[in-house]
This record gives sequence, C-alpha cells and structure tokens, in this order.
Amino acid sequence: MSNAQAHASHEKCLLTVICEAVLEARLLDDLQRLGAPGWTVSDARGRGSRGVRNAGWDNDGNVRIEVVCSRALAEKLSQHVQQQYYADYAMICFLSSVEVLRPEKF
Amino acid sequence: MSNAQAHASHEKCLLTVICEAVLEARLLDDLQRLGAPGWTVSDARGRGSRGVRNAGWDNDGNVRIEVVCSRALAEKLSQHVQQQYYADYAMICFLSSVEVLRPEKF
Amino acid sequence: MSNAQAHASHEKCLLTVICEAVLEARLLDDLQRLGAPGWTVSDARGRGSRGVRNAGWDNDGNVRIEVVCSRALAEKLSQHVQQQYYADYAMICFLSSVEVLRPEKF
Amino acid sequence: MGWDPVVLFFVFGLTAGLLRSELKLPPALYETLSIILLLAIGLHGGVELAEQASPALVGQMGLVLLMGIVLPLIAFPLLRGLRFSRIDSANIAAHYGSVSAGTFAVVVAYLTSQGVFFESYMPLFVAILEVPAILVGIVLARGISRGTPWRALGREIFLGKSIMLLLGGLIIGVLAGKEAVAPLEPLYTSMFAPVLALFLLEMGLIASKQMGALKRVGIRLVSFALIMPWIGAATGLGVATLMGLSVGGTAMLATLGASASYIAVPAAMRLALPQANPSLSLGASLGITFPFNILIGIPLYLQIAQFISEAPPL
Amino acid sequence: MGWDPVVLFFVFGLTAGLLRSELKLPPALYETLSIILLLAIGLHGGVELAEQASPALVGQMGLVLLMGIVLPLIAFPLLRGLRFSRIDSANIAAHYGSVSAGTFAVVVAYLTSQGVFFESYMPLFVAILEVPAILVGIVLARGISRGTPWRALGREIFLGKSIMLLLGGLIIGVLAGKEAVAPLEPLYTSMFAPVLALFLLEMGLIASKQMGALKRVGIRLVSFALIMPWIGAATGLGVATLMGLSVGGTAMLATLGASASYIAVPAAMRLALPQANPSLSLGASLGITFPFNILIGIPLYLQIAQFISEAPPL
Amino acid sequence: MGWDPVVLFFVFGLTAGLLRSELKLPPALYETLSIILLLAIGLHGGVELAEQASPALVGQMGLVLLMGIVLPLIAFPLLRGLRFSRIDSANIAAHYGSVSAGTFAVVVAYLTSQGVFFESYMPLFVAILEVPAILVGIVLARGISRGTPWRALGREIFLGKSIMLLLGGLIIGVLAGKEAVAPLEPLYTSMFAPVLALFLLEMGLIASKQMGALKRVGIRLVSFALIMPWIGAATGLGVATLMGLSVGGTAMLATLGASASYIAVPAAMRLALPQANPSLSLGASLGITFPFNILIGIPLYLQIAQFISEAPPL
Ligand SMILES: Nc1ncnc2c1ncn2[C@@H]1O[C@H](COP(=O)(O)O)[C@@H](O)[C@H]1O
Ligand SMILES: Nc1ncnc2c1ncn2[C@@H]1O[C@H](COP(=O)(O)O)[C@@H](O)[C@H]1O
Ligand SMILES: Nc1ncnc2c1ncn2[C@@H]1O[C@H](COP(=O)(O)O)[C@@H](O)[C@H]1O
Ligand code: NA
Ligand code: NA
Ligand code: NA
Repeated sequence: MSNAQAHASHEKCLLTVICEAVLEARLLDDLQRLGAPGWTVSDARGRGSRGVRNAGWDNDGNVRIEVVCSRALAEKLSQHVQQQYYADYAMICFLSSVEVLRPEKF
Repeated sequence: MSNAQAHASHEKCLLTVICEAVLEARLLDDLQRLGAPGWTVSDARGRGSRGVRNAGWDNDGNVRIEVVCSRALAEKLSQHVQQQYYADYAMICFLSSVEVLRPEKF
Repeated sequence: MSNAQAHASHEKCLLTVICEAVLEARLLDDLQRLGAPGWTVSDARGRGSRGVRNAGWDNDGNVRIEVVCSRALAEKLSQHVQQQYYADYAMICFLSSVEVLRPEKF
Repeated sequence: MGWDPVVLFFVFGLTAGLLRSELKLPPALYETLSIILLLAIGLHGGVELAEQASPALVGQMGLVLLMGIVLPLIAFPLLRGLRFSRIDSANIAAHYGSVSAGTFAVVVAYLTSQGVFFESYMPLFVAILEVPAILVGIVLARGISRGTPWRALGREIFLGKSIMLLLGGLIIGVLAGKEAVAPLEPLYTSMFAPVLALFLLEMGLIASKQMGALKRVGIRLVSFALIMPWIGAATGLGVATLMGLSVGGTAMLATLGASASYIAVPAAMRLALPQANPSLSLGASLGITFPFNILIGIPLYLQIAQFISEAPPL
Repeated sequence: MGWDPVVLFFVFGLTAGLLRSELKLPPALYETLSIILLLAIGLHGGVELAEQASPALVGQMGLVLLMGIVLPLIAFPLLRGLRFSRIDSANIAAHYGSVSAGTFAVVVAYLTSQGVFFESYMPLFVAILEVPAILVGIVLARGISRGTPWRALGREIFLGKSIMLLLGGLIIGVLAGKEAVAPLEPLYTSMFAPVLALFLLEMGLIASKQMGALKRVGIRLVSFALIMPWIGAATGLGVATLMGLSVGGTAMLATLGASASYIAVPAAMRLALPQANPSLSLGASLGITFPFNILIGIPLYLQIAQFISEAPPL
Repeated sequence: MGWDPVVLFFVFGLTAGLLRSELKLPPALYETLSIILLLAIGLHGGVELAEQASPALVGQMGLVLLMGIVLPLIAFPLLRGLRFSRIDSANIAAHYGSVSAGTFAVVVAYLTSQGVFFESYMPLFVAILEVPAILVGIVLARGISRGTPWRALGREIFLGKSIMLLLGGLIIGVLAGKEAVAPLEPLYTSMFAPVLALFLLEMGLIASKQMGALKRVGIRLVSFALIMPWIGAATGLGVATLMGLSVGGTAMLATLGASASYIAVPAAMRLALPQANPSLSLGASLGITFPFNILIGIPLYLQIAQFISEAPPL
C-alpha cells in the first residue's frame, strides 16, 4: 500500500447500541448474520425510559455494542435491532460518522 | 408509527463527560434535575492535566457519562457541569452529533 | 475568562483506538511521547478480522483508548499507531469530530 | 439466644439501601459469591447423594417435578384474579413456581445452626424445581404454539448459569465421593457462612431497590407476594409428607415451595417472553417474597413441620 | 524470630510498584478485601462489646470523640506554619485527625501475633474517630458559614462505605452475640491474615505511586507526614492512660492517633472541599504516614506503651 | 477410590464450554484465583526453602536452568520439521520450554492427596524455568540482532506478573520463616484446593474455546502438542534423576518439563515477537497440552517416576 493511500481517510459509520446485557448474545448473533465486519462490546449502566439499570447484579446491567461499517449496513443493522427489540427491551441506538484510514477492514 | 417515519433519522447531540468517579452521584442528580432524558455510565481510567487516574483503588477512578439529547439541552448541561465542577475536579466534556431513529425517546 | 468565551465551542478531533490489552502500556508511552494532551482508557471485548477477543482471561481482552486533540495531532497519532502495530496486532482506529468548550485543555 | 447473624446481614443491606447509603459491593464479588454458593450446595448434595442414594429417590424426584408443574398453575389464576395481564401473570407464575437458591442456602444455614437433621440430597430437588415452572409459564403465556423457539429456549434454560453450577457441583460430588472431596469441604463448611453473609448483604441492597420500585406497582402485587409463599409452603409441606421426608427435609421443601426465583427464571423469561414487565416479577420476588422468607418464613415453616410431625396420625 | 510476613507483603507491593512491575490487583479484589476487613473488624468488636460492655465505656467514648476533635486542631496550625494554604491545611488536618482502618487491621494482627491482650471493643473507637475530624476540617476551611450544605454532607459522611461497614458489623456482632456469630468467625480468625496480606500488597502498590507523586511536592509535606504521627501517637497514649486502657489498648489508641485516613475522609472531603488539592493529602497519608506506621510506628508504639505501664506512677 | 474432584472441575468447565453454556466466571475472579495460586505456591516454597536450604541446591538450580534452555532447542527443530514458519516455531518453542504454574498447582494437589513426598522447594524451579525459554525463543526467531530491545524485554519478563508473584511469595516465605507465616497458612492449606478447583473450572472454559480454534489449525499442531509433553517429561525425568530428587520431586520436574506456559510467555512473546500467531501457541498450550497433562499426564509421570526409583541401578 502506498503512503498516499495510507494517509487518505475514508468516511464510515459508527453504530452504537446500548441495551440490556441479557440481549448481548442474541444481538451479536444477529450482527454476524447480517454481515457486520466486527464489533466491540463494553459494560455499562444507565437510566432511560425503562428506569434505572444499575449493573448491581446479574439481570440489571447494560452493554454498549459498537460497530464500524458502511452507512448502508449501519442503517440496516439499526433498523433490524429496533424492529426486533425496541418494543420489549431497554435499548437505545444511534449512528455517527467516523473516519478510518484502512477502509478495507470494515 | 408508519414505516417511513421509523426510517427517517433525526439529528441529536451526544454529550460526553469524563470525570472523577466521586462526582458520579452528584452529576447524575444534576442531569436529572436539568431534564436529561437518560444517561449511560461506564468506568474508565485516564490521564489529563490533573495527572494520572489509574482506577487502581477507591478514589482513583474516572467515569464516562453520556447523554443523548437535543443540542440545546446538551449545551445547557455541558455549561452547567463545567461551571460547577471544572475548576475543582478532573473532568473533560465534549459534544458530537449523532443520528437517532426514534427522536421521541430523547 | 469571559462568559462569552466560555460559551463558544471549538472543534476538536476524537481519536479512538481499540486494540489488544497487552499493547496498553506501550501505546500510552507512545501517545505521551508524541504529545497527546491526555487520554481515557476503558476495557472492552469484541470481534474483528483477528477473531473473537472475549476478555475471559489475561491475554484475551481489548482496551479502548480515546484522545481528544487537534485534528493534526490526531492524524499523526493514528498514522503512528497504524504503522507500528496494525500489521501484527488486533486493532482498529477511527477519528470523529467533537466540540469542546475549553479548547486550551486539548 | 441472639439473632441469626446471617439474617442480620440481610437486614443490614436492606437498611443501608433504604437509607441510600453509598455502600455497594463490586458486581464481580456478587457474581463470585453466587457461583460459590451454587457450587457448594451442589457439591455437598452430590457427596451425600453418593452415600444415601436409594431407589425410593426416583419416586421422590417425580413428585418434586410434579410440584414444580403444579405451583405455577396455582399462581397463574390467582394473578389473573388480581387483574394482571395474561403475559405478566404467566411470567410471575414462572418465578414463583421455580425456586431461589439463595433462600435455600439460608434454610441450610438455619437448620444446621439449629441442629436439625435434613436429607442432604435436597440440592437435587433445587435443581429439579428450577426448570418446569419456566416451561409452564411459557405455555401459559403463548399456548403450545408452533412459533415458540423451544430448541433455543431449551438451551438457554438447561445451559443457564445456575442450573449448570448446581448440577455440575452435584455430579462432581457423586463421582468423587466424600473422601476425595475432603479438601474441598471448606466450600460448604467453614466458608459457607461467611460467603452467605456477604451474599445476603448484597441481596439486602438489591431488595431495597426493588422495594422502591414497588411503590409504583401497588397493593395487588404486594398481596400476591405475601400470599403465594403460604400456598407454596403448604404445597411443599404436603409433598414432603407424601414423600416421607424428615422434619428438616419437610421444612426445606416448604421453603422451596414458598421461594421465588430471581436468577435463573428472570434471565430465561426475559428472552422467552420479552413483553412481560420484569419489574413486576422481580419486585415481587426480590422486594417482598425473598425478605419475607428470610425474616419470617423459614423459622415458621420449621415450626409447622415440627408440629405436623408430632401430631398423631389421622 | 523472622520478619512479620503481613508487613513483608506491604514491602513487596511497594517494591514491585517502585520497580514499575506489571503487577496489579483487580480493582474488584481490592474493594472486596477492604469490605471484608472493615466488616470483620466491626463484627469482632461487636461480639466482644456484647460481652464486655460497661457503663465506663460511655465515658471512654466521650474521650475518644474529643481526641478526634483535638487532633485536627493540632495539625491545622502546624500545616499553616509549614505555609500550606488554609484550604489545603484544613483538608490535610481532617485526614490526620481521622483514622486508617487498614493501619488498625495491621495493629490487630501485630498484637495478636505478639500475644498482647487488648480491649476488644477498640473497633468502636475506630468508628467514633472516623467522623469528627471531617467536620472540624470543614469548619476550619469554611468557617461555620451558612453556605455549607451540612445536611448533604452529613449523609455523605455517616452513610459512607467505611463507616457503614464498621458500624454494621459492630451492631450485628452485638445483636447476635458470640455463640451465634461462631460460623462467621473465619472472617476474623483464619481468613483475617490472608485477607490482610493481599490488602497490604495492594496498599504497597498504591503507596508506591503516591511516593512518585510526592517528589513534586517536596520536603514540607514529607516533614509533616513524618512528624504528625508522633504527635498523634502521643495524644493517643495520653488519652489511653486517662481511660485506663491495657498496654495493648494503649498501643492501639496510639496507632489510631498516629494514622491518617485514606478511604472515608478523601471521599468526603473531595465533595465537601473540592478546592483542596487531593494529591497533597493522599500523598502524605498513603505515601508516607501509612508506610511509616506499618513499618516502624506500630512496634514502637507498643514498646512505649509497655514502657509507660511499667514506669512507677508519678 | 473416586475421581479427583479438582480435575473434575476442569472437566466440568470443558464440558460447559463445549456445550456453549452461558456459564462464565467474572474476569476479576479468574485474576484473583491466579494471583492467590502463584503467591501460595511461592510462599509455601519459600517457607520450606528456609528450612531445607543446602549448598547442593545451587547445583540443582543450575541444572534446571539448563533444562529451560535445552527444551525450546528441542521443540524448535521439531516444529520446523512440521513445517511451521521460523517465527511461529520459535514462539511455540518458547511456550513449551517454559512452564505452566496452573499445571504445577495440580501436581502439588495430586501428590499431596496421594501422600507422596516431594522436595518442597520445587516452586523455586518453577520460577527458574519461566524465563530462559523466552530468551531462547527470541534468539531463535531474530538471531542475536542488535535491533532487539533487550532492556525493555528484560523488564517485561522479570517484572511480569507471574514471576513477581512467585518470587515475591518465595522471598517472603524465606524471610519470615515457618513459624511467622503460620497465620497465612490457609493460603496453601485449607484454601488451596477450593481456589484451585475454581481456577480449573475457568481453565476448562478457556480451554474449550481454544479447542474450537484448533479445528482451523489442524493435525500438525495437535500432533506437536501431544508429542512434546512426552519429550519434556522425559527430559524432566532425566534431569531429576541427575539431581537425585525424590520420587515426588521427579514426577514434578517431569510435569514441569511436559507443561507449556499460558500466562507469562504469551504476554512477553506478544510484545517481543508480534509477528508470531498467538492462536497457534495458545491453542496448542491451552487447548491440548494443558488438558493432556491434567487428565492423563500427571498420574502417568508419577507412575514412571515410581517405576524408575524401584528399578535396580544400571
Ligand atoms: N438519553 C439517553 N442518553 C444516554 N443513554 C441513554 C439515554 N436513554 C437511555 N439510555 C441508555 O439506554 C438504556 C436503555 O434505555 P431505555 O430503553 O430508555 O430505558 C438505559 O439504561 C441507558 O443506559
Ligand atoms: N485530551 C484528552 N483526551 C481524552 N481524555 C482526556 C483528555 N484529557 C483528559 N482526559 C480524561 O479526563 C480526565 C480528567 O482530565 P483532567 O481534568 O485534564 O485531569 C482524565 O483522567 C482522562 O480520563
Ligand atoms: N467493524 C468493527 N466495529 C467495531 N469494532 C471492531 C470492528 N472490527 C474490529 N473491532 C474491534 O477491534 C478489535 C480488533 O480488531 P481486528 O484487528 O479486526 O481483530 C476487535 O476485537 C474488536 O473489538
Ligand atoms: Na417456589
Ligand atoms: Na489520626
Ligand atoms: Na515445559
């Protein structure tokens, strides 16, 4: 790869989903099936329209799941999770744009 | 809600505050009082102008607090926390724009 | 500082690096040497082109490292870490733009 | 004699929580404590099972399984009568048909401290009681529809954390036998009470938060959470008498009947029946029934069991 | 006789930290260890208190409370004399007027290993000494101004983690009594030394980092952190003599006087007096005074207490 | 006699993992368990070393060091012969030349439960064996090039977590001596088996994941991971005979020879030789060799050691 190419940056989309920890395995299965190139998960707590989630014990924590991918895929993923889970689970979901140096990874 | 509506995305603001863990309870009280629709908290460590904060023990960790809300509220919240706490506590604070599918949640 | 000044917001860049936890100390040394004004680190797990990293034990976790700084520095940092580590380590790296209220901190 | 210190730890947690103290235990500690409790209960049961196994046990296991099916079928109409939605009623019924391993640990500690004998293969019944109520609850909510992903649900239920740990400990205990397990005995002897005390401290903190949430839900749920333990205990007493258990064993099966799950069932039902409102089921189970059993129920069930055993046969 | 291994764990942590080793304990472990230590100290004290309580204790408690008020009032002018700002002086004074439960755990282990008797209700005094210095520190910094949110502060101080755990353990011990607490004894017998050793390993790692930070602050802070323990110990010796404590109890109260808080006070003062620089107070307390007391102070205070008790009355 | 329950915990973890159960231990617990194991092994060794130290030990240490240099030199050509790249061969050779402290803990528990005597300063040899293979591995991959940052590498290796804990425990044991360490004895007596059992449960879960990854890599790696333990064990048997160790000590050195590192070496090699593929080395070491040694190897090595000791001298 030429230096010039390495320096050019490319716009991608970052999808962030914050939801009940109990959904983690299921959501990651869905992401894989729908073609997400990768993801990052971390633990969180919070408060929203479905009350306080304090991560104090087993059934009370949130996770944050992030996926960097193309805009089209991010929209597809976000619509899928919202249609599947929004009504019944504590969850929020948002997109933002990010720049990456090696677009072939995503 | 019509499908069309669900697909349209709306611009909101993401406020991120990274500060000493000791402030957590107080900041969340403030956020609630000022009308934040929700928040997500996670643990972190770091280094800034007030030195290294290694999360090694009780008084040494940071938290990252995130709020998705309207631009106006985000600015109000960020100005509030900065006026109240910036001078005396390890803290940084920044805004970015995000897109959400269901604006009524925020 | 005048109130007006405090209210004006300034654009900065947020560099996010997600990589194997074993790199943490080395990357932070590099960041300091290259002049990063600060950083925030948190633990994560994930999946990417180098497989699943479940944070189940010592050698299997990721960290997320974030730096808020000028656009120029962010690009320099990101090119450095990618040239040094991308080939051999599990890692992704992306930039986004954020607004801060007190630019003198970054 | 003084108060039971293990129970006082629960009261301490409850009080600290209600006073909104800063006190909290690291989540990894809570998880560790519950892992150790489940393993220790299973292991102890397995060791004793290896010594006491008898053909009669198979019949007893069948009866206990039946009890796990009947209990949610009693709870469900009760809940419907209290005007909960069908889905919520099924969900809460599943919690109350199943059992709480934490409550079981407290009754173990209580009977031991009182010097009351009990059949030591009781942990086997804990494992048996965990599952059927979940399945009954799902059927109550959905009917036996084709849409239900039974396979995935089966995995989630049988491979869930608490059943794996109970059964894993049990099987290891059976395979290894008493003598070989000796070096691991601290898990259910010297370490058991300290681990349980810390666990109950955290349970108190958690329960205090659920109590806060209960205010919104109101009197109907609280009534159910206070009535159902009596029904569950009575069922347990009946089944235990049928099975010919000792006084201690009878008190234990009553406690199991009276207890409501807050680990295995919530996780499984959240995925199987997402429309159900988890704050109803957890509020009742953790905020009311768990404290009730710990503070009042267990000593009471023992007294009733003693009373029955002394009563002249009909 | 060999070195005290518990103290060696502290030296090990300190060395590993100064060598910049990769060694670190998971934060959840450190939290767990300090929770267990505080509970164990409280519980043990409570159990003994139930047996030894006497009217004289009320007077002793008053004296100890007074000591908690006087100590920061001694430290404050000393700090001002060393040219620290008013705010920083008040903050550091609050740390040194209060006590370190970790140091207390070490003196317990030390006296036990030396076979020296001590009044076992001493944990009560730890709890009493935690609070007053915080209030005095705030008043020294702000005056008794109307602006101070005393109510919120009160909550934070009395409902803070370490006081809740100490008092919670103590009350449980008193209510349950020695016999009932027996199953929990491992917390303050067989498990105490291992838990303390791991705790001190982490404290060594933490202290090593504070020492690094001290370089920037310089000689004035180090002097204070080495002088103040003598003053605190002397005050403790005096008060103990007034109270008529045993040799062991006297050494303990001297240690409490000499120790500086690094759990309860930093958290409270950070919220009550945010302008104060926490790296000064923590650097002194953790980086200098804690190691000094652990490595040198405690054996010394015991010797002095023994010397005084053998001296012919004036 | 029944099965060894500690080993059954490993099988349990393995099974749960292969069944894709939800069971997992909090990472902080796994870290805590491995910290306690390493400290306990070191401490126990140090205490005994203080009692049994002899000039002969220096010679023995030299031999063990040599063994740590020779083993990777045997593994490397074997790997090259199996057509692994130079870099990967060097990396895997470093893992197999070094040792696994977890495997060592299992052999300690096994010999103790069998009542077989062993030289109790063996933990010293664990510490000695950790390092040289790493250095040999780096040289095999890079040559003794000027580019290698030996200084930084040295820091990382000697100040790494596992060596610090082993050596720290050892030195504390030597300095404090048996009598003073008594209060810490639960670490390597009553607590040892429970801690090891939980540790092996997690190791089983981890190993099950590595086994999954192995499918991709195939038969060559699996062969190596099953052959190399025999070579390592044979080397250990030979060296132990040269050193004149007891039967137990001989079985232990064979186990050390047969074991492959999965804590210290992966961390060091990841930084020293980033181009090497860590899933090869971890897959072999954790997915094949660790289970092999735990389930089959250790009892076998003991039998061989017993056989040799009973054989008439040549
Ligand atoms: N406005 C918000 N900003 C940031 N995080 C939020 C917001 N609303 C909800 N969350 C997070 O999303 C989780 C689920 O939200 P909800 O479904 O609204 O209860 C909460 O527990 C929070 O962690
Ligand atoms: N430039 C930066 N980029 C990312 N995080 C930062 C930066 N500066 C400070 N932080 C975080 O904010 C905390 C407080 O910052 P400070 O008040 O500058 O010490 C630090 O401990 C870091 O976690
Ligand atoms: N597309 C992605 N979106 C979010 N996180 C990712 C993505 N790809 C990789 N990661 C994270 O970066 C780590 C290393 O990525 P890789 O080098 O591709 O294996 C993974 O373990 C994930 O935590
Ligand atoms: Na029940
Ligand atoms: Na003091
Ligand atoms: Na080896």
